Amino acid sequence: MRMFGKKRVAVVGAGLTLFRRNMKETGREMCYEAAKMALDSAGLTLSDIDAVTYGSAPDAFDGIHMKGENMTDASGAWRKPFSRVYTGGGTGVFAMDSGWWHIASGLFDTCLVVGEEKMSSCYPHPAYAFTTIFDPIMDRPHGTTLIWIFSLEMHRYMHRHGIKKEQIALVSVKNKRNALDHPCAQLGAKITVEDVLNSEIMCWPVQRLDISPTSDGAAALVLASEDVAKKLTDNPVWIDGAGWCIDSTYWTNRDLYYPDYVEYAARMAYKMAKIKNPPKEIDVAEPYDPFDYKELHHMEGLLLCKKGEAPKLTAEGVTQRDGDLPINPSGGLLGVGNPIGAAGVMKCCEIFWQLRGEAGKRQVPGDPRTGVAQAWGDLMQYGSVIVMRR
Amino acid sequence: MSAKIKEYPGTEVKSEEIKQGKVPTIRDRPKAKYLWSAGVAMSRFLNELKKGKIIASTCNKCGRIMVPPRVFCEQCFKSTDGWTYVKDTGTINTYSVSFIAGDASRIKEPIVVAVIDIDGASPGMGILHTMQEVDWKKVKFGMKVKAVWKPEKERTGAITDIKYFKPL
Amino acid sequence: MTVEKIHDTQEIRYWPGHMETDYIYTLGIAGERFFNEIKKNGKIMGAKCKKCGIVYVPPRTYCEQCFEKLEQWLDVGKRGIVHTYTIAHIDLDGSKLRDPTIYAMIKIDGTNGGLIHKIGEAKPSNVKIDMRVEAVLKAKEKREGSINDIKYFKPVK
Amino acid sequence: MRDAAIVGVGCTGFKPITPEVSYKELMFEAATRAYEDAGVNPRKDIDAFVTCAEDYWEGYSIFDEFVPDQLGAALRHLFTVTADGLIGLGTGYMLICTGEFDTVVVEAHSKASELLTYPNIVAHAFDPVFNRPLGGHPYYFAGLEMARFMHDTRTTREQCAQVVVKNKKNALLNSCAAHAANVTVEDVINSEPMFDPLNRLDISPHADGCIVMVLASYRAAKKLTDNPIWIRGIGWNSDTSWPETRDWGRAIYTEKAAEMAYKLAGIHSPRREIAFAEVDDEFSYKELQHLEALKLCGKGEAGKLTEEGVTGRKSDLPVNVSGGLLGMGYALESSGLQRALEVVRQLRGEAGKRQIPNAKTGLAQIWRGVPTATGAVAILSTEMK
Repeated sequence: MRMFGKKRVAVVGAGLTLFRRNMKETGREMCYEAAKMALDSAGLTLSDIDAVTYGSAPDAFDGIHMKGENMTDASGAWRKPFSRVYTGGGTGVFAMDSGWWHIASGLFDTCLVVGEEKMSSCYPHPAYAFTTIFDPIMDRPHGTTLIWIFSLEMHRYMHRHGIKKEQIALVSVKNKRNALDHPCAQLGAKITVEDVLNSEIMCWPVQRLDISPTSDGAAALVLASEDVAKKLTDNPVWIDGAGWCIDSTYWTNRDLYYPDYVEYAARMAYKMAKIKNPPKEIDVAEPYDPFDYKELHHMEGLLLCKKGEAPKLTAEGVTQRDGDLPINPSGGLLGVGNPIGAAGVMKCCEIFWQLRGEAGKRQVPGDPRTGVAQAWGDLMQYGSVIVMRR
Repeated sequence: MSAKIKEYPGTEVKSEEIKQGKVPTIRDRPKAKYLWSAGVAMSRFLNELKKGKIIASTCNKCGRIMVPPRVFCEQCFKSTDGWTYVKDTGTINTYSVSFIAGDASRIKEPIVVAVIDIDGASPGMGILHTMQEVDWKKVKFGMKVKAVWKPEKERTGAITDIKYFKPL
Repeated sequence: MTVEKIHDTQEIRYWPGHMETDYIYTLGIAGERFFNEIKKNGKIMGAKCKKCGIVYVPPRTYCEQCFEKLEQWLDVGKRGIVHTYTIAHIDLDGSKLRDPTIYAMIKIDGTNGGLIHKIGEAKPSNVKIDMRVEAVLKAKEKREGSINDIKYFKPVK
Repeated sequence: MRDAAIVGVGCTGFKPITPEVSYKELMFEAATRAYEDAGVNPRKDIDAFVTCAEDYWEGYSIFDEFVPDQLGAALRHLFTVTADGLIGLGTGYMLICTGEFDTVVVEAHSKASELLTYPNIVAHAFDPVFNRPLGGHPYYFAGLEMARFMHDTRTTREQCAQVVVKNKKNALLNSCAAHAANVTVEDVINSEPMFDPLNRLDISPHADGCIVMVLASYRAAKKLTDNPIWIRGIGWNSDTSWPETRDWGRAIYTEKAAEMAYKLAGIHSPRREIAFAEVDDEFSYKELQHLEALKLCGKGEAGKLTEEGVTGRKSDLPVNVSGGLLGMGYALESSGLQRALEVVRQLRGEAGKRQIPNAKTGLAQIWRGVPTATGAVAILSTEMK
C-alpha cells in the first residue's frame, strides 16, 4: 500500500487593495497590487511561486468572458499553472480552500491566492449581472432580482425563530463601526439601530443599511508548504481545515431558515482541524455578511451557536471585538465592502492578521489562536470554510 | 503586517466622474444570445402550463412529488418514475415586498414576491411567484393562495401563464 | 419505470435568453496614460522594467516576468515590423467582408511588445512577415483615447 | 507517493445539436453512465465533485449553481473551476493527492448549439481596453498564429490540411463523433477562405455532449476495478494574458504543461514512452504546433510526419485516433475530457475498430481556445510508475 503524504499548509503573506465603489485600476492592475503586496509581505519574489489560484465571481461584473484568462499574469501566473475556482459568493474563501489543496497535494510548495472583482464595469448597476443568475424558465420571467431571494430567506429566518429587525440591525451597526478601523474600508460608519430601521426599504424586510455595497477591489494571500514556511517565518499561520458544500439548485424546494450547506462545509473543515466544540475552540470568526442577517445565519451554520441563538449573542455583545466570540472584527462586507471574490479573501487576510497579532486597531484581545473564515454563495446554496491556527 | 502597512493601493474615482466623462472609459455591450432546450421535464411542464395545469414528477423510491419536475431524483440519484398533476393552490412558505427593480431603480407599486408550497406536491415543494389582489401589509406566512391564470388564448406555455397568486 | 424521453419533435420546447447589458471599462492606470499620450501628443509609449530591461508595449503597471512596478515610461516611436498577419474574409456576424481586413501583430522597434492592429494602404497580396510598418494616427481632433486612434499601420521602407 | 486512477467514464456521445435534452439531462445521462461504469453510488461513495464551466458559454451568471442535482451532488462537496475538463482532472488529481479524498468526480459538458452568437461571445473574452475595440471576428487570432507558426517551422498549407483529412477520417470509426467525413487535401484548401491561411475546413465545428469521469485513490481504485487507468502525470499552464508579448509561433503553455506532466510521470523520452496522443486540433495547425510543444517530434517536424502518415491510425505515432476536435466536434470545456476519454478507451482496449494494439501509455492535451494561452496535458497509463 502506497502512502499519501499530506502536507501541512501555512499562510505566510497577505495583500489587499482599497475597496471602493469605482476604482480606476483595471482588474489586472488590482490583481497585481494585491499579489505584489502579499509577496512582499512574505519576503518572496515571483520566481518563488509555483502555482496560482484565482477567485472571482461572475464574468458579468468585470464584463470579460473567461475573466480568469485575462488575469493570469497579473495574478503572478506568467507561464505557471493557473486555475480559477468559482462558487459564486463563496468564491473568496473557496479560493483559499483551493490554495490549500494545491499545496496539501504535495504538487506545489508555494501558491498565490488572488481574489478580484471589478463590479463597477457593469452599468448602470452591478445588480444587473445578478438578473441572469436565475433559472431562465422558472425564475427569470418574473424579473427576479438578487434582493428578492435574499429577502425571502431573511424573512423565513425571522419567521421561524421570531427574530425582530432590531436584533438583526445590530449586526450592521457593529460591522460598520468595526470597519472604521480598517484602512481599506468603503463604508465604515457610526450608525444606530434606528438608522438601519429608518433606511430606505429595498425589499421588505431588507432595507438599505442591511446590505453591503457593491465594490471594486482585490486581495491576495501567499500559501506555502511547511518546509518553505519554516524557512520564511517564525510565526506562520496554519490552514488546519478546509471545507465546502453545495446544496440543491432547487432553492424553492428547500427550507431557507437554516444554511445546511454551511454546516456541512463547517463539519468538513472542523473534522480536518479536529475541532469538536466550535464555540469553545474558535477564538475569532469572519462569517460572510453581505446582508446583516447572514452573519447570524452563518454563525448558526458554523455551529458557533444554536439555531436561532445568534441574535441573542449579538445583543449581549458576545460578538463585539472585545466580546467572548468576536465576529467580523474587520468590519466585514457591510463595512469594508463587497467586491465578491476579493471580499472572501479579505476575510482570510483578516484572520491571518488577527492570529499573528498584527491587526492593529482591529486586534481582538486575548491572543487568539484559532480563527474561521466563511463565505456563502450561489442560490443561497454554497458554503466555503477555512480554519486557521497559529 | 496590516498594522505595519501605511498605504493601501487603489485609485478611487467617483461615479459622477465616470458619468461626466472626466475619467476616460470605453463602452461596450456584448451580443450574447441563447436558445436553450427546455429538455424532457421542462418541455412537458411548459406544455402543461399552456393547458392551465401544473405537472410534477415522482420518485417511487423516496415517494417525493417534485415541482418543478425533473427527470432525476436528486436525493436518490435515479430517474424519476412518472408524472402527476398537482393543484394550482398552495401555502406561503416565505414572502417579501420589493420596492426596487432589477437595475436597482425604485418602482411605484411594490411587488409581493413569495415562495409558494404547491398543494399536492411533497411538503416544502415550492415555486417562486408574485401575489396580487392583496394589501402587502396583510400577507402572512402560511396564507392559503390560488393561481390566477391568463385566459387560455393568451397562454404561451410559460410560468407567467399564471399571472399571479391571490389569497384563497 | 422512468420518465420517457421526448420522441415527438413537436413536444420540444426552447427558451430564449441573453446576457446583455452595458459595460463601462476604465482604461486603468497605465491605459489611461497610454491613450492620453496618443490622443494628445501622438506618441506611442512603452514602459521599461528596470530589473529585466523588458520594454512593454502597451505599457502596464507591472512586469509580468518579475513583478517589478514599472515606472520608467518612454516614447517608442511609431515604427515596427509585421510579426504575423492574417487576412480576414469573415466579419463578426459571419457575413463575408467585401473588403477583407488585414490584421497584424506589429512588433514595435526597440521593444519587447507591440500592438495588434490593422494594416492599411496595402494590398493583401503585398503584406509579408517582417515587413516594416508605421502607425497612421487619426487627425488629432478625431482621437478619443482608444486603440482606434491609430487608424492602421502602413508599409514603409 | 501520488497515485490516482480513472475508474469510471461516462459519455453521452457528441452531436451537432441536442434539442431533445436540457443541459441538466445531458449531464444526468453522462453521470449515470460513469457511475454505472465505476460501480459507485454518488450519494454515498463520492468524496468530492469538480465541474468545469464558463458563464458565457452557458448563458447564466454563476452557472455553478445549476450543477449539483443531476450529478447526485446536492448537499455534497462540489465546486466549479472555470477551466477545461483536463484542468478539472488535474484539480481532482490534486484533491486525491491530499489524502483527504478517495473518490472524486470530474464533469464537463458542451451545449454549444444553444449559443446563438458564438463569435460575439468569444470576442467578449478579448481585453476590453486594448484588443476588443479593434472589432472583427475573433478567430483572426488563429489566422495570426497559423501564419507565424508556418513561417517559423516551414510547415506547408497542405500539411495542415492533411491533419483535417486524417482526423475527420478517423472519426468515421468513432460513433461518438459529430463531424466525421471523408475529405481530401484539395477540399480543405479550396474550402471558403476565412482568416488566411485558415480555411473553413481547418476549423473544428462545434458539438454538444457531456463527459463524466470517476477518479479514485490507489486504495479505492483497487477495490473498485480491475483495470484502473492511472494518472501518471498531469500539468497545466498559462502564458501571459497579453497577446502583445506572446510568442505567436509557439505554444509555450503546452511546452510548460508537458514539462510538469512529464516530470510527474517520470517521462524522459516522450516519443519512445508514449504510444499515442490525443491533442488539441481546434484549428488544423494546432495539432502540429502542439505535437512539437509536447516534444513528440522536433521543431518543424510535425507537418512532415503528418504528410508521411506517421501520425496515422495504424502508424508509429497515432494522433487523434478518435477524430480529434475536427472529427468529434469542438465541445467547449469538455474538449479536454473528450481527449482523455479516448485515451481511457484505448488503454482499456474498448476502442473497437480503431483500437491501437498493446498501447500502455497515452497522452491527452488541450488548449482553451482563442484568445487564451492556457493548456493542459495528462499522461494516462495502464501501468503505475
